Parts: sequence; structure tokens; C-alpha cells
Amino acid sequence: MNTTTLDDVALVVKTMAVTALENEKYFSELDAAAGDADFGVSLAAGFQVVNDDWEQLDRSSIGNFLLKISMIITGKVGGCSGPIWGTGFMKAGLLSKDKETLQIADLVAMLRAGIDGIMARGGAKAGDKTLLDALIPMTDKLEEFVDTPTAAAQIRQTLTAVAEQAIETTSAWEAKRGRQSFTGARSIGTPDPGIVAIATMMRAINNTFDGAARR
Amino acid sequence: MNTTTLDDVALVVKTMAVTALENEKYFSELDAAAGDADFGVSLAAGFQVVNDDWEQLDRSSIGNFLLKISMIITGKVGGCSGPIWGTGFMKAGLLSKDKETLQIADLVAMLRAGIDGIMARGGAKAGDKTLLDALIPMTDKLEEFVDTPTAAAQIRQTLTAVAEQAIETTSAWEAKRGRQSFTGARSIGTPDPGIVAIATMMRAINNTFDGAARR
Amino acid sequence: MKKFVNDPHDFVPQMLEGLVLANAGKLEYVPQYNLICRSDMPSDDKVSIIQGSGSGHEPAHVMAVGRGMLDAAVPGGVFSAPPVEYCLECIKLMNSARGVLYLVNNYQGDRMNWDMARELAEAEGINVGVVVIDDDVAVKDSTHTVGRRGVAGNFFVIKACAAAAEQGKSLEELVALGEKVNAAVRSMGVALSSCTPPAKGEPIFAIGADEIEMGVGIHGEPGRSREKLQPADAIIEQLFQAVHDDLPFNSGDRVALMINGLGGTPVSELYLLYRKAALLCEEHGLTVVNNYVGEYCTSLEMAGASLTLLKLDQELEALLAAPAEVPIRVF
Amino acid sequence: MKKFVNDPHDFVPQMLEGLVLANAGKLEYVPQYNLICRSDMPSDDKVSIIQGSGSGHEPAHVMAVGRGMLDAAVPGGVFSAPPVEYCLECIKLMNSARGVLYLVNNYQGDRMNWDMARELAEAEGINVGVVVIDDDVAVKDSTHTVGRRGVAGNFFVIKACAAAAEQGKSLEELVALGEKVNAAVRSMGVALSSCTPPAKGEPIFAIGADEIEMGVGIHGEPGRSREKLQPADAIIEQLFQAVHDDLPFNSGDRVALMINGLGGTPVSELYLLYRKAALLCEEHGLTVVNNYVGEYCTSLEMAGASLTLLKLDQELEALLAAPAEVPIRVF
Ligand SMILES: Nc1ncnc2c1ncn2[C@@H]1O[C@H](COP(=O)(O)OP(=O)(O)O)[C@@H](O)[C@H]1O
Ligand SMILES: Nc1ncnc2c1ncn2[C@@H]1O[C@H](COP(=O)(O)OP(=O)(O)O)[C@@H](O)[C@H]1O
Ligand SMILES: [Mg+2]
Ligand SMILES: [Mg+2]
Ligand SMILES: [Mg+2]
Ligand SMILES: [Mg+2]
Repeated sequence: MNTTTLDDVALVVKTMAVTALENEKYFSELDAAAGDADFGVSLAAGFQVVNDDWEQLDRSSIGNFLLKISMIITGKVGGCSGPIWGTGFMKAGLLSKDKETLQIADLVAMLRAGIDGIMARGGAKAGDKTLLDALIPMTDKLEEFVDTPTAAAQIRQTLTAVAEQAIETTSAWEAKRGRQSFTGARSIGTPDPGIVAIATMMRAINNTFDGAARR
Repeated sequence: MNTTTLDDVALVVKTMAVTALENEKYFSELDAAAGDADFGVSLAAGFQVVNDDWEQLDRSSIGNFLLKISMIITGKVGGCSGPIWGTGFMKAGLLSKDKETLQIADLVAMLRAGIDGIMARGGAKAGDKTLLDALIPMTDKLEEFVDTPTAAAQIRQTLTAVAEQAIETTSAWEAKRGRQSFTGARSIGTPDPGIVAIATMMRAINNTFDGAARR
Repeated sequence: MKKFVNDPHDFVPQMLEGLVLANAGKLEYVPQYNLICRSDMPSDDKVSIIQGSGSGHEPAHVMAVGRGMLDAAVPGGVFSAPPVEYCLECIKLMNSARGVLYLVNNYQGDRMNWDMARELAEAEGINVGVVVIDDDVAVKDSTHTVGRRGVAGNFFVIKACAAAAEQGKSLEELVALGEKVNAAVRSMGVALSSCTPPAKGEPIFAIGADEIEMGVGIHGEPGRSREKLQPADAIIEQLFQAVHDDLPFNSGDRVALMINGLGGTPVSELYLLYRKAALLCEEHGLTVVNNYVGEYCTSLEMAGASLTLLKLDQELEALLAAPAEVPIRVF
Repeated sequence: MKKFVNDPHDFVPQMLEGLVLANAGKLEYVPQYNLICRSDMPSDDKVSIIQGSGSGHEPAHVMAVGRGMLDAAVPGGVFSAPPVEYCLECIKLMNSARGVLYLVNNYQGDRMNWDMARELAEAEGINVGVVVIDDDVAVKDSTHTVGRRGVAGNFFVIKACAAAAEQGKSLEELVALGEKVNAAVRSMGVALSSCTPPAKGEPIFAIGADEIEMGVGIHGEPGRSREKLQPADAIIEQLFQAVHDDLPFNSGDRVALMINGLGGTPVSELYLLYRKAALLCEEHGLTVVNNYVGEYCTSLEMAGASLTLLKLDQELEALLAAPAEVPIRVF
């Protein structure tokens, strides 16, 4: 049985924050190709506060922790990313308000809630070339493990591969949402910054947990 | 004896006008080096009117003819060149108001009057790197011929050589008047557009009269 | 990057500090939320009018704060919509018994942040109205796109709503008025050059020495087509036709005509463009009642211009004529 | 050359046509002499205030024609002083029983043409006064040079003299006033880029990607030094020091402070510059009573800015506060 604790969730979020801060310039450069070059700066602005306030964050439950993250991201991140990422964290947090541990089915439900929230917030759907096109296949894949007991490391490995594949697959698409979409056909051939960020974070989470396990 | 008639004066002015129009771009480019690139445009604006009104110009005396030219140049040419060239023509015209022919001594006196007028108008003196540094040595040289009978063609040849020498000599100087002077040391090495214009016109006058004599 | 800038991160705050230093007693700056507001607002006698969008479009919208225009503006970073928290604080700070109206340009980032701020403000019992501005005809407006962008037409929505607010109109009336103005205003722009966000340090797009971007967005987004440089009159003809035919405008209409500079184009060229635009209005039977030549909504130092037409009626003519006072002034 | 322009020869006339189309009923255009004047002037109740200089510095000076500012302006070609005939016609057209005052920037071409026009006008019995403006501290002022250039300080001479003229001051009083303002005003500019006169089609000087021209003239004339690009605050410190020390200004002085854009610099950057200039004034004990941030005297599309300080007294403060109305406006 794969059980996720508050500490695990915190490590995931911490890794996302470190990844956002380390890749600020890189993520902005990706956004320069078809967007307005602020994606890295925006994400970093929010995760910097997460990082700075780390010790004081509400840890009364997994859900409350995620809701606090949501409030920071929403509050501090401008552009599309604030509402999109903030909504994702919020919806996942609401589903886990009273939880102290999570099973895979819980994780799937939280991810689905986040995805639905993002769709409702920004009007994007699968295929519009946004971070949803990483999150949806990752969630679909995770669901396959609900009834198929698998080692946590292997699950993480698989999800990382799915996310990285999404960069490849979607690069050839035309963006339909966000500022990228104004570029129309010119967005074809460039990877979507949001998808790259999700994949980069998933790869980092994978490495972090592997490292933690080995120690 | 070298006698200059109204027809001769008219041919000189006509040649100056044609030269100004033909060299509009070239003269402006010279002004671009250290000035503001309008010298050719300005000169052409005035001489274009001289050319257009050619048949109707007052020819009641040499002086009246020159005064009319002065009025056109002054009226239509902006920047420094309008007042400078207009004043030159005016002072020469005032000295020859009642003349129907001119001797070399008259020409020298008219040129001196023009030079003095230009100095009074713009405050420049010999050595400031303006067209005065062509007009003054030319006038000095012409004065040498007052008591030394010489063929007109040879006089013109000599004056042309003096004017062209002035371009060479003054290029090495620093401009002290007009917009060029703001450039300070940067004006060293570039020929003064006004001096080049005088030399180019003198060369053209030379060619025109030679051509007219040969016919 | 050739700009007057210190640390690029300080670009927006230092501009705002300059703005309030130049308008002491009239404007206030709340650094925590990067917010500029009138010193004498809010008042329970009128609806508060606010706006927040990315920076880099000055004088829009921080320099449009003043009597008869915005009560507050909350600019994000350069080309970045402000975060929810900032929008929410702006609403709360300008909370009035008559309500708060925010005017939002139609970009996803702007809209989502303001939508969330509105939900939160309404949860706190604040009466919030919204008008969405989308006047840019360069972008096709269809249900499966994010819709047209909001550009210089923004000025007219602010001017009309703010003037009506000073006259005591209700929040509902102002929302209806804002939607009416937005429905009657159309714009399109053209870029001769790119522009460089300070934090990026490099031009946001590449453009050849003999090329123009027809229909450019105010964040350097591509427009309808990349074309060869043309005489000014030919460029204005294209802008005019696109704007004119979109509404469409009709012979006999009374209009406001704006030639807006994108930041790097001198006012001499704008008047040269205005000349042709005014002549085209005449040719098409449009009477220009109000005209606007200058910078209203820019893209940093981009060389370029946009043309805006607003169809007038008696109500709008009176609102445009109402007094207003903003930091951007000559005297 | 990337500009909004048709035939370069038509650049100035077409700009002026646009200007009068945008100001119908208020301004008139006399194409023959390239002259812009108020429709309601001259009047024998006041001295007429006029100016003529090269074009390319807009809004100076054609867009400074209006109530409380110039009565007429006669712009030459781009960067070319107007010919005598045009100046003379301008004087004659604005002839008033109280006299005509022309304000001339200290360039040889401008001065000679106006001097000659004045002689001719006086010969016709017109009462003509002159004030020469030379506020640019970048140029050394000595007897064997042509002296300092007139730049953005021009605005204050126009504003003060025009306001005093509306109050009925005599020609002699206005000349004295203009000289007083000129004696109290100092400016210096800096260029980040060159500019391209339409008829030339190429930049008027070359400047490296990391270079600035400190003390540049408004026709692209060189200044004090070619320097490496620096942070905005360091640039303003240089301009401020040069301007401040030249008069000099003293702790306790009340001043007007202007940050003028040279044409290609967006207003966001100008406010960022204003911030530092205002802080420096405070440090040096100067009280900024009036401030001006925007474009007043430009060099076509040159990126750059200038700083102007004017020492005030009660008379000047009242004159700056007097109402005025020019084509350059937001509403
Ligand atoms: N409507 C949307 N729904 C989901 N994700 C979106 C949406 N719009 C944009 N995104 C994601 O956000 C990323 C861009 O974020 P950011 O640069 O902050 O937005 P902005 O366009 O406001 O500058 C894109 O790469 C895309 O993955
Ligand atoms: N004060 C002066 N006296 C005599 N000639 C002058 C004077 N100033 C300038 N010039 C001449 O005029 C030429 C430049 O003319 P122009 O370009 O019309 O003047 P501006 O400097 O007004 O643009 C110079 O090359 C020089 O020969
Ligand atoms: Mg972006
Ligand atoms: Mg010149
Ligand atoms: Mg953005
Ligand atoms: Mg000139």
C-alpha cells in the first residue's frame, strides 16, 4: 500500500518551490518564444514566499497546508499563473481538508479536482496546449495504479516519463489559451512553458524522493 | 581691360543656381558630417526660385539684379545660409545699384562689401572655418589683378585654384561658427560645406565661361 | 538594453514613486500592493472606478488616476496582470457604499485575477461590478478563442464611466454604460519596432528593418500580418478600413477619433497620421466630434501607433466633455 | 528609415495639416509661410508672442500655440530655422498695437533670420521685441563661441511671457521678464539613441549599443562627452549636478523641475528619472513647487531626456499657475 503523509506532501511542495526558484530564468525564456517572458518571474514570485514562510505554514492537516499554499500563490503571482496554480492547490486542498494520510485514489481525486478547477477558471480543455496537457495524462496514468499495487519509486518514475513525453507531444500543437494563443500558428514547434514546468518539477520530485529513500 | 557686363553677372548667378540644384544631395551630405544635413536642401530651396523666376528678374541695373537675388535667397532659405548668402548678394548689389559694367576694382569692392556684411551678420571672422575662408583669399587674389592686366580666363582659373585650395587648407581646422562649431574638435578633418559650395560654384563658373568663349 | 533603468526589478515601483512625488497631495502610493489611488477617495457619494493590468502601457493606467478618471489603479509587473491579493486590496481600499466598478482589459491573466478578487470581495459583502474591454479588431472574436484584446479603447470606457460616476450614477447604470462604450469602440495598431521589457533585457520580438507588424498587440503579440514598410497614408488606410468595417461605422455617424502612439513614435508623426485619418473620416461621412492625438496606451518604447474610433451619441458626447484631471498634463 | 512618413518633403506640412484638422476653429494654418496661429489673434489688447525655429522638436513649438501660450509659430523644415520672409510674415500677421515679442532659441540660423525680419518689420513701423533663450549648460558660454543653445527651458520663457501678456504687460516689461526667466533657467540633456530627419533618411549621428551622449543638443549636436551606459540614477545625478552648479541653485530655493523626453523615451522611464531628480532636489534643499514630466522639446524620435531647473519667485510662480490651453492635451 502506498500511503502519502503530510511530510510527503510538504516535501513535494518544497521541491516544487526550489525548482521554480532555480529555473526562474529558464521558464521565462521559454515564455519569451510565444508568450510575454514573465512565466518564470511570476512562478518564482509566489514560490519565493512559500519558501520564506516555510516554517510558519499551517500544518493542521494536508488540506489546510495546501490551502495555505494556494493563498500564497494566488495572492502573489500575477498573470495567468496565479489563478491557475492557485486554483489547482485550492481544489486539491478542499478535498483533503480533514486528511492526515492519502491513498492513491485520494491523490487521483485531488488531481482531478484541481484539473476541473483550472478548466473552470481559465476555460481551457485538453488539447489547448496548457499545463493541463501534462496534468491530465499524468492523472490518467496514476489512476491505473489504484488497483495495481506498485512500488512508489516506480510510480514516480512512470509519471515523470508521462510528463516529459507531454512536452514532446504538445510542442507540435497550436496554443489555444493564454497569451500564447495570440501567436496562432507561430506557437507550433515551441514547448509550452507550463508543461515544461510541470515536467521539470515532477523530475525533481522523483529525484528528491529517491534521494530521501536512499539515505 | 576686363569688363563685366550685366549679362556676365547673370551668367554667373545662373551657374551658381544650377550648381546648387545639381548638388543638393551632395551639399547636404557634407553638412551631415558635423552639421545638421540641411545645407544642400536650404541652398536649393532658394536657387530653385531664382531659376523658376529667371525671366522676370529685375534687370534694370547690375545692382538691382543682385538685390533681387538677395531678396529671394533671404526670403526662401532657412538656417544660416539664407541670411549669410542673402547678405552677401545684398551688399554687393548696393555697391553696384547704378552700374551697367564693372571693372575688376569694382568686383573687389563688391566682394569686400559682401564679406564685411557676412561678418557683421553672423559674427564670423577669417579662420572660423566658414565660407569666408574661401571668399577672403579669392578676393585677395582678385585684387592682385587690378593693376596687372591678365586674360579673364586665367583670372578665373586662378580663383578656382584658390577656392579649391581653401577646402584642403581649412579641413584641418576646427569650426568656430554655425552648428558645426558645437562639434568642436570633431569638426577637424571634415571639409566645411559652405567652402565646398563656393569652390564648386567657382569651378562651374570657370567651365561655363570657357565653354561660352569657345563657342 | 538601452533604457533609463536601475535594477530592472525596481522599474515599476520606481516609476510609481516618481509619479507620486510629482503628484504629492493628489495621489497616494501603497507599495505593498503596488497601488496608486486618489488621496481623496473613496467616497460614499460615488461608485469607485478602478483598473489593474500589466505595467508598460503608461500613461495607461496608473497615470489615468485622478478626478474624473480612475480612483485607483493597481499595475502588475511589466506586461503581467496583478495578483489576486493586490486586486482584492484595491477593491477593499476603494470600497464605497455605492459600490466598486473595475474595468478589465480582455486578457486571461487580468480576467482570472479580477474574477477571483471579485468573488472574495463579494464574500466580504462588497458590491462589485465589472466591464470587460475588448476593442482590438486585429484579433478574431470567436467562441473557441480567448476573444479580442483590450487596447487603447480602454481610455473611452474609463472616461465615460468615471464622468458618469462623478454625476452619481449607480453601479448597475455604470456597468451598462461601460458595456455600451465597449460595444461602440474599435481599435487596431501597427508596430514599426519591437520593445524591451526591462526584466527581459531583449526585444520581445524580432522585426526586419523594412517590416511592420500590422495589428500588433500591446504586449508585442503578433497581429494580422507582417508586411513591408509603406507610406504613412497607406498604413492609416489599412487601420482605418479594419476599424471602420468591423463595427461597422456608417455615413452620418458622429465619432471620436484617436491616434495613439505606442511609446517610441514622436508626436509629429502622430499628427501626420491624424491628418490622413481625419480625411478618411470625412470621405466616409463620419463627423469627428472629439479627437485625441498622443499617447494613451503604449507598449514601452515600441515605435508604432493605433487608430481608435468611437461611435458617439448625446450621452457619450456629454461624458467625454466632462472635466477630468490626471497626472499627464502639460501645465 | 522607419517612420510614419509619406514624401519626406511633405513631413512638416502634413504634420501641420493634421494639427489644424485636430484643432479646427482654434488654430489656423498659412501653408505659404508654414505658419500656425491662433484663430482669435492678434488683438490690440495684448502683445503678441511668437516663435519660429526648426521643426522636429514637437510639441515645441507649433503645439505650444494656444491661449496663454504662443499666438503664432513659424516652424522651418526639420532642424532648419525658418527663412526671413516667413518670420517677417509671422510678425506682420500678429502685429498688434501693443507690439510683437519673438522668443528665439540661441542658434545662429534662428537669430540671423529673426534679426533681419525684425529690421524689416521695424522699417514698416512695427514695434518688435526679442528675448534670446540659451539654457543648455552642456555648451560652454564664452565670447568667442556662439554661446549656449536654447533647449527645453524655452517652455518656461513662453509660459511666463505669454501669461504676462494676457495680463496686459507692455512689450518692454515682457522683454525684461523673458530675460529674467532665461537667466534663471538651466537645462542639460542626454541621448541614448540618435534620430533620423525624414529628408536625410539616416541617423544624424552614430552611437554604440552601450554608449550615451551626455549633454546632447536637440539637433543631435554632440555634448560634453560620450560615455558608457549607466544606471538611470547615475545619469540623473550627472545632469542634476551640471544644471544645479551652473546657475548655481542654492539651498532654500523654490524651483520648477522638468524631466523632458527627447521623443523616443516612454513616460514610464521619465517618471523613473523624475523620482531621482526630485530626491536630489530634496537633498540639496530645493523645494519643487512645480513639476513637469513629459515631452516639451524633442529631437524627433531620439531616445533620451533632459533635466531643467528654474529658480522661482512669487512673480514666476503666479505666471506658471496661470491658465493656458494648447493642442497637446489628454482630454
Ligand atoms: N486558460 C489556461 N488554463 C490553463 N493553463 C493556462 C491557461 N492559460 C495559460 N496557461 C498556462 O500558463 C502558462 C503561461 O503562464 P503566464 O506566463 O504566467 O501567463 P500570461 O499569459 O498571463 O503571461 C502557459 O504556458 C500555460 O501552460
Ligand atoms: N556665422 C557664419 N558666418 C558665415 N558663414 C557661416 C556662418 N555660420 C555658418 N556658416 C556657413 O554656413 C554653412 C552651413 O549652412 P547651413 O547648413 O544652412 O546652416 P545651419 O547651421 O543653420 O544648418 C557652413 O558650412 C558655413 O560655411
Ligand atoms: Mg507569460
Ligand atoms: Mg546645416
Ligand atoms: Mg504575462
Ligand atoms: Mg540647419
